[in-house]
Amino acid sequence: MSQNVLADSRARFAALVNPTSVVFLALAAVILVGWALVAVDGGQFLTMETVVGVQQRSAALGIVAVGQTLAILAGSLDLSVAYLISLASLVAAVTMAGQDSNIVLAVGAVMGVSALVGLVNGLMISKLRVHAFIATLGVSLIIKGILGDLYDGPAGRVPESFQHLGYDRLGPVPVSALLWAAVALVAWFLLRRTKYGYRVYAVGGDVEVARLSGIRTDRVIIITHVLCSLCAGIAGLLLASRLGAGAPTVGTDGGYDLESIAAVVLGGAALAGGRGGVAGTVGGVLLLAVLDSVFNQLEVNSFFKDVVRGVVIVVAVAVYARRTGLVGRRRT
Amino acid sequence: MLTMTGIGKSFFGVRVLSGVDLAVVPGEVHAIVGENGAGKSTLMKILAGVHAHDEGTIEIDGRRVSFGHPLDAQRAGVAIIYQEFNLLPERTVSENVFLGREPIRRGLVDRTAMDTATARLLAELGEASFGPRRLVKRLSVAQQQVVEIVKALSLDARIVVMDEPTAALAEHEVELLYRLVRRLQERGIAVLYISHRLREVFDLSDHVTVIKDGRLVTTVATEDVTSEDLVRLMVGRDLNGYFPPRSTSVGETRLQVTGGGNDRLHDIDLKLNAGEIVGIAGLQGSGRSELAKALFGADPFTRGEMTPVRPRSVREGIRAGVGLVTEDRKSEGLALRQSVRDNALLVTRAMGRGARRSGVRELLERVRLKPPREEQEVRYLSGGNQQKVVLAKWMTVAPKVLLFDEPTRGVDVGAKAAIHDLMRELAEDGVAIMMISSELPELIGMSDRIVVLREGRIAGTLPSGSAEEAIMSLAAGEVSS
Amino acid sequence: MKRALPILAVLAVLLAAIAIVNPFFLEPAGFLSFVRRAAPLVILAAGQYLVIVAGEFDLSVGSLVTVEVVVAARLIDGDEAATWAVLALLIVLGLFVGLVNGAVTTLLRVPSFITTLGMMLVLSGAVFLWTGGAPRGALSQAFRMFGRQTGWAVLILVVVAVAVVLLMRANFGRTLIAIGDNERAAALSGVRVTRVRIIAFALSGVSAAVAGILLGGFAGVSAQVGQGLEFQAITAVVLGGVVLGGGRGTVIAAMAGAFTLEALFTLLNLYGVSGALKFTVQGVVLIAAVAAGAIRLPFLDAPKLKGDAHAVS
Amino acid sequence: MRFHRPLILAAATLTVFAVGGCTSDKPSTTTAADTGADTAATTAASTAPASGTGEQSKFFVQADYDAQLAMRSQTAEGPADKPWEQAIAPQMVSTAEYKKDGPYNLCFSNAAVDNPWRQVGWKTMQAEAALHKEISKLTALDAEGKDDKQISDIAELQAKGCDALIVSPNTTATLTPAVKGACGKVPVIVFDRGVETDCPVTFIKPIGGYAFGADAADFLVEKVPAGGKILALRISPGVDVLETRWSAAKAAFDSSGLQVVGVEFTDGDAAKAKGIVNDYIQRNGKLDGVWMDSGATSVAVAEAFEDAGMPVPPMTGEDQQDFLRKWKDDGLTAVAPTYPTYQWRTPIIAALKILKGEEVPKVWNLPQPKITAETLDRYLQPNMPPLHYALCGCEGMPGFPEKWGGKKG
Repeated sequence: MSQNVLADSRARFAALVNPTSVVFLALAAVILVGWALVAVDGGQFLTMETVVGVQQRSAALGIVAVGQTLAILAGSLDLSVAYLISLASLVAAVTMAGQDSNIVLAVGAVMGVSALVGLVNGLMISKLRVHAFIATLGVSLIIKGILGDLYDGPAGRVPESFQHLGYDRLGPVPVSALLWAAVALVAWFLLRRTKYGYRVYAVGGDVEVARLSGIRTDRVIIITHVLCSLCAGIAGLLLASRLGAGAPTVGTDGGYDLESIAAVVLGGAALAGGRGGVAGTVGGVLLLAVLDSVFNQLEVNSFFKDVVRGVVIVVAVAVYARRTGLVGRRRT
Repeated sequence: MLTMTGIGKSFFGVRVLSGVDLAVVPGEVHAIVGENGAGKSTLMKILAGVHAHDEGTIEIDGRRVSFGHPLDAQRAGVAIIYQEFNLLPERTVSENVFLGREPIRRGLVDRTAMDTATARLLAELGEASFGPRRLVKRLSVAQQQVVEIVKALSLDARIVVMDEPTAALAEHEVELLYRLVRRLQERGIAVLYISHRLREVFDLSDHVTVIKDGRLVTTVATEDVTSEDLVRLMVGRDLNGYFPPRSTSVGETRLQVTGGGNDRLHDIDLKLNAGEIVGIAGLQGSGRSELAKALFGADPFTRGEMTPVRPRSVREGIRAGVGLVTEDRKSEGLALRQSVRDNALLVTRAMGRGARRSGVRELLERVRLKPPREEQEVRYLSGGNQQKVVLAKWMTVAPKVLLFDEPTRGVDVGAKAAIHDLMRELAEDGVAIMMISSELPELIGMSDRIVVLREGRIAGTLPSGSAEEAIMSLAAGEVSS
Repeated sequence: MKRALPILAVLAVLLAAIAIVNPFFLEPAGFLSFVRRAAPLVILAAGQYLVIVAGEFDLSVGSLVTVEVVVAARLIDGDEAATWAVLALLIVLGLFVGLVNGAVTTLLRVPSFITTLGMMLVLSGAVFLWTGGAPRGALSQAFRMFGRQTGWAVLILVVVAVAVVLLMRANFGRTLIAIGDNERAAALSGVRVTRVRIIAFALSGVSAAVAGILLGGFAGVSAQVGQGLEFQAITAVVLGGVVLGGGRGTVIAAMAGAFTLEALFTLLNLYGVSGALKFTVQGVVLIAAVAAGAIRLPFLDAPKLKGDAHAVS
Repeated sequence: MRFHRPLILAAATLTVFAVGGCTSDKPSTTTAADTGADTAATTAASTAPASGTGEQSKFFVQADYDAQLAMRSQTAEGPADKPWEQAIAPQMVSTAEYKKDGPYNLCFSNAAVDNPWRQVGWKTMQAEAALHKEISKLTALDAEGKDDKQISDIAELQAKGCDALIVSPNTTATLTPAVKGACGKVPVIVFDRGVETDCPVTFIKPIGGYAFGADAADFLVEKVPAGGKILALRISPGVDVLETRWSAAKAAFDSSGLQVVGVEFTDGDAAKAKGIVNDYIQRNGKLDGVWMDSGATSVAVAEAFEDAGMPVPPMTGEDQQDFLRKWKDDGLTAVAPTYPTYQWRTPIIAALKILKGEEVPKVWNLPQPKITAETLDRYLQPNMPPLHYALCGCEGMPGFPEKWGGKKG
């Protein structure tokens, strides 16, 4: 009996120190410290504009990172998202050509192109057995070449009505953040409530166990990459709306490939797959965005920012590795 | 309800099972016993749909079935619980239980139903120490086993196969398992219980089937036999194998441990002498491999005295002249994609000693590797040849003590003899040898004395030429008396 | 050596194709100038190979190259006398960065992808934090010599290539591959897994230092000298048939992969493939090479089953 | 990026844009100038006989081209020793509505500080702000080269109580909505690159890319004998401010007797530039001139000739010290058009003028000198770092030269 209570409280403690909680605790800490620092600096941290700014800044990365979460949970990863975002923004803006009437067509086209890229990624990884790193690196090179060949600078034009997506807000919540929230919710829902989600964890956790349980692992990988690419496509749409046009460098300038992976890992997902979730990723993205915002407020130069960001990512993963190591030791 | 008739199976022309019959009725616990390599696991894997059988028929409830995939067996109501659990550590208990067949309600996974069903099953099994939402990685091995059993129940399995379920359990956890098995029995589920431990067989089973060398020996009601009978049935055979002659002279003590212990071992007193082959017997989970790893320094002793040194690491062990031929060649012994030469030189290189490439060929001839192609990748070699490469690897550093863990498992007859000869040769050259084997004839044929382990302790030491029965009863623990 | 054959064949074909368009390529000067141009990538590929064959990644080499060049310029600041001391310091710097990568990866158990990604951010941030955003100072003539003079560059390449080939044949190299193939077996054979891995990272850092010295010497100070080199190096290694995940592939093939990549660039230039489309070609070639390797594997693996069968009973 | 340079908004086309720009139906790939190109000038230049220069850039706008080339010979108004306060052909606008009392909080949304040109400029701007006591604060946000971040930055700055907002846009088209959004709330000053709206109070820029490209090309046309082989090296395609440089050069080469043997992209990478020149020397035996759209790789190009054991032919560069030093030391035949970093001083000056209610030019065209053999010595500063830009206009500022990385004396 007492053993039970002990085990239970231990489980509760374990839940508290699981990576998702850690990242949100860290987020709270950063907000607190940021608030203090900015206050000392003579400014105000939690103003409407900063709150909106944090959301605006993190929306695109957040959407990509949600897709990346799926890929990483399934034991894969996607380096092609950055170029795909650029491609999506161009497809969107060029198809819209400034006309309201083309919006539906453009969104459809972006989704189509993204799904195709995801399909190619997924097929190469599952059927051709190409390492995800190489497959998606190769695809990103291919897209890079096509982009460079077709477009030499911003192109297309997004109609005013579509720009509401990027600029409007409801109170303190920008529409872009709502879009991110929607994407995150859908992904969360997929992972928690559908068979597909359970399969993603199984495939990423242990392919053999998944296969023995009758899961068609190849199919899971392919669907996951399609979804991941769709997220990148949505981010491309959002950026097109923000920028008013498509830009061939918007994805790479934003560093969405490596940064989205960093955000996912920061959120406590295991790079090897099978552990993590959308909530952690959202926390990871917000953490990066709030850090950014604090630095912005303090006008810290961007090089220092990079140093801090690099250290934060590595330290976070080292902490998670320690924790899971302690718990997992018994198994080995 | 389950009838297997005349089951036969060959792998690449090697016959591992022939003419095995097995009949199981609902609600019975049916033990299957036999030595390692007798064919129990193969039989179970056929039943689980992992392997297809070549001969014979399987009938469930009078209908003939044929399993091409584990899922087929699952659907037919057969669940198998392996020694290595098929669980996802990062997922909850109920998610594991329903993996791949989550209940769906209005298109969505019905978590509540999953959790309730799991909780119900846990309760039925009398398991209260954890709930359906606990992550599997936070469970003990025994608790994980419960999860596997719950999984089997949730499959509505009518036949549950347990492969050495107590191997990884502590004493008090075994009691729990007994309870679980009886609950299954009460539900009318047939349990196929594979075990070496005779005590469990007598505690639990209604019938015992004995398999030896891939053939059915007999099936009897448990109450009609004694443990001595069973041991005789399992091992009773002619010692027809060829073993090299024993050595006559025993040299100085190469390694001595007094009161050695760690997590898994207690009060180990052991002496290994030059020129002598000491056999180690014991059931799975008795601490045989642990003993070897402790002597070697891989999982060191934390208590006790040891001469010349008590190694705290592999490198200390190697420096003290100890070598370990591991039980699992593929995961622990060899770098499979590297050449024979690179594997043979691995230890010398690791220890930073001058690796003489020129000497490799000679060495390979000495271990009788055929053909001695140094460039060949090890993964293309047969099991016997792979084992010879592992041996060569150790011979490069001229060890004073060599520990063999199941040296001839998965090795064909010819290579087996060659390895035996080599072991004896090494002993003659003054190496102290310890050999762990589940194959009693091998132990008896090779060893100058046999140390029997039980539950991490030395249960006794027997002289060379002891009977298999004596070893088995020491290893399994007395039951009937 | 045998396993390096496919990539060597591809390389030969590409070189022949270049020679057809540009006969000057066949003259020693023309060929050596190609070798000189390829040298930094080949050296980086050799370093990256050491890490990949042990089952890891090093994404930090690109920014490390930039750091090396920028640090060299600031410290030398045009002073010829400072050259040698700074050169030594650069090597130590590369070694140190590699050691940190290795230590964090092995001792703190952070996946190397993340470790070196973080290092990439830290390095590129730190160096410009130090120099105030843009490179300052100037390289000395003596420093420039190594990258500018074909003779020196080729000599350094040859020395590095010979050294790394010898290294891979020595105890270190063989144990390194064994770790990548089967870490547990290596550890139970007495291999100091952690130490060997850390050394591999350290050597990758040193290779970035040498590549930085060559690149800085070749073209002078620039803030973007190392941009994207990490992916190019990984691409080169993979083109050479080295498998991500470790344990397979030779360093000769990895270096040949780097030459092949450089030859591919040259060829695409010569044939006037549009600047952008050459990335597409590169992507296709990369995937095709790896897919071809992967598809062939089942046949190669076939005999392995036999071994398994024994263990089944 | 180095090529974040002003959009070319010639005064002539500006008015056209103001009328029809925002409602343009066509995808406006480039700039306001494109809308202005209703004047149908786009095709004029591309009909010229090609001499290996390929098609004329779609960014080419004849009217802007003509205007910029004309501006080269116009005299700027303003103090002679302070080119950053001068303006060519200014059309003054009233700023009385923005007049307010100090002290002032100025805000700056910077596209990036990721290259030497922007580094020098940013330091100069900070130094300029420090000169004025009435500026209490200069709040700057660095967009790190990300359009999306700059859009957020501009929004965020509006909450910081800025009295004036200075914007150096990362890209032209994409920052337009954000700038438009800010215009209503605070006086906006745009410099370097432009935006597709005339809502900013003033837009500050040197003459522009056409003038840059033409200066360099004219020099080669003059120095290289007819029939000579020219290699054109560009950083990357599709960047409007760089496209204008090349299209002006193309126009010059097309009407000359020179043969352009190749137009290549270097990505601003010295090693790559060197390799390309090397390839061309091998293929053509020699080159008679090298045109470049920026100076980042000039030294590497000169070295490529040296390494091949050949004299360096007439070539072009920019006002970076490493090139000027090379030029001087090796006696090159060269010219260095500039895109002066002193333009970073002007926005601060303009902001103060606006806040004090003084008139400012609607489009503030700064003079854009070129360095020639005669003026080389004036710009060569041996104590400055190699990547320092000579035309920073910062020599007289406090903290010079150390703050800019130079050595005293």
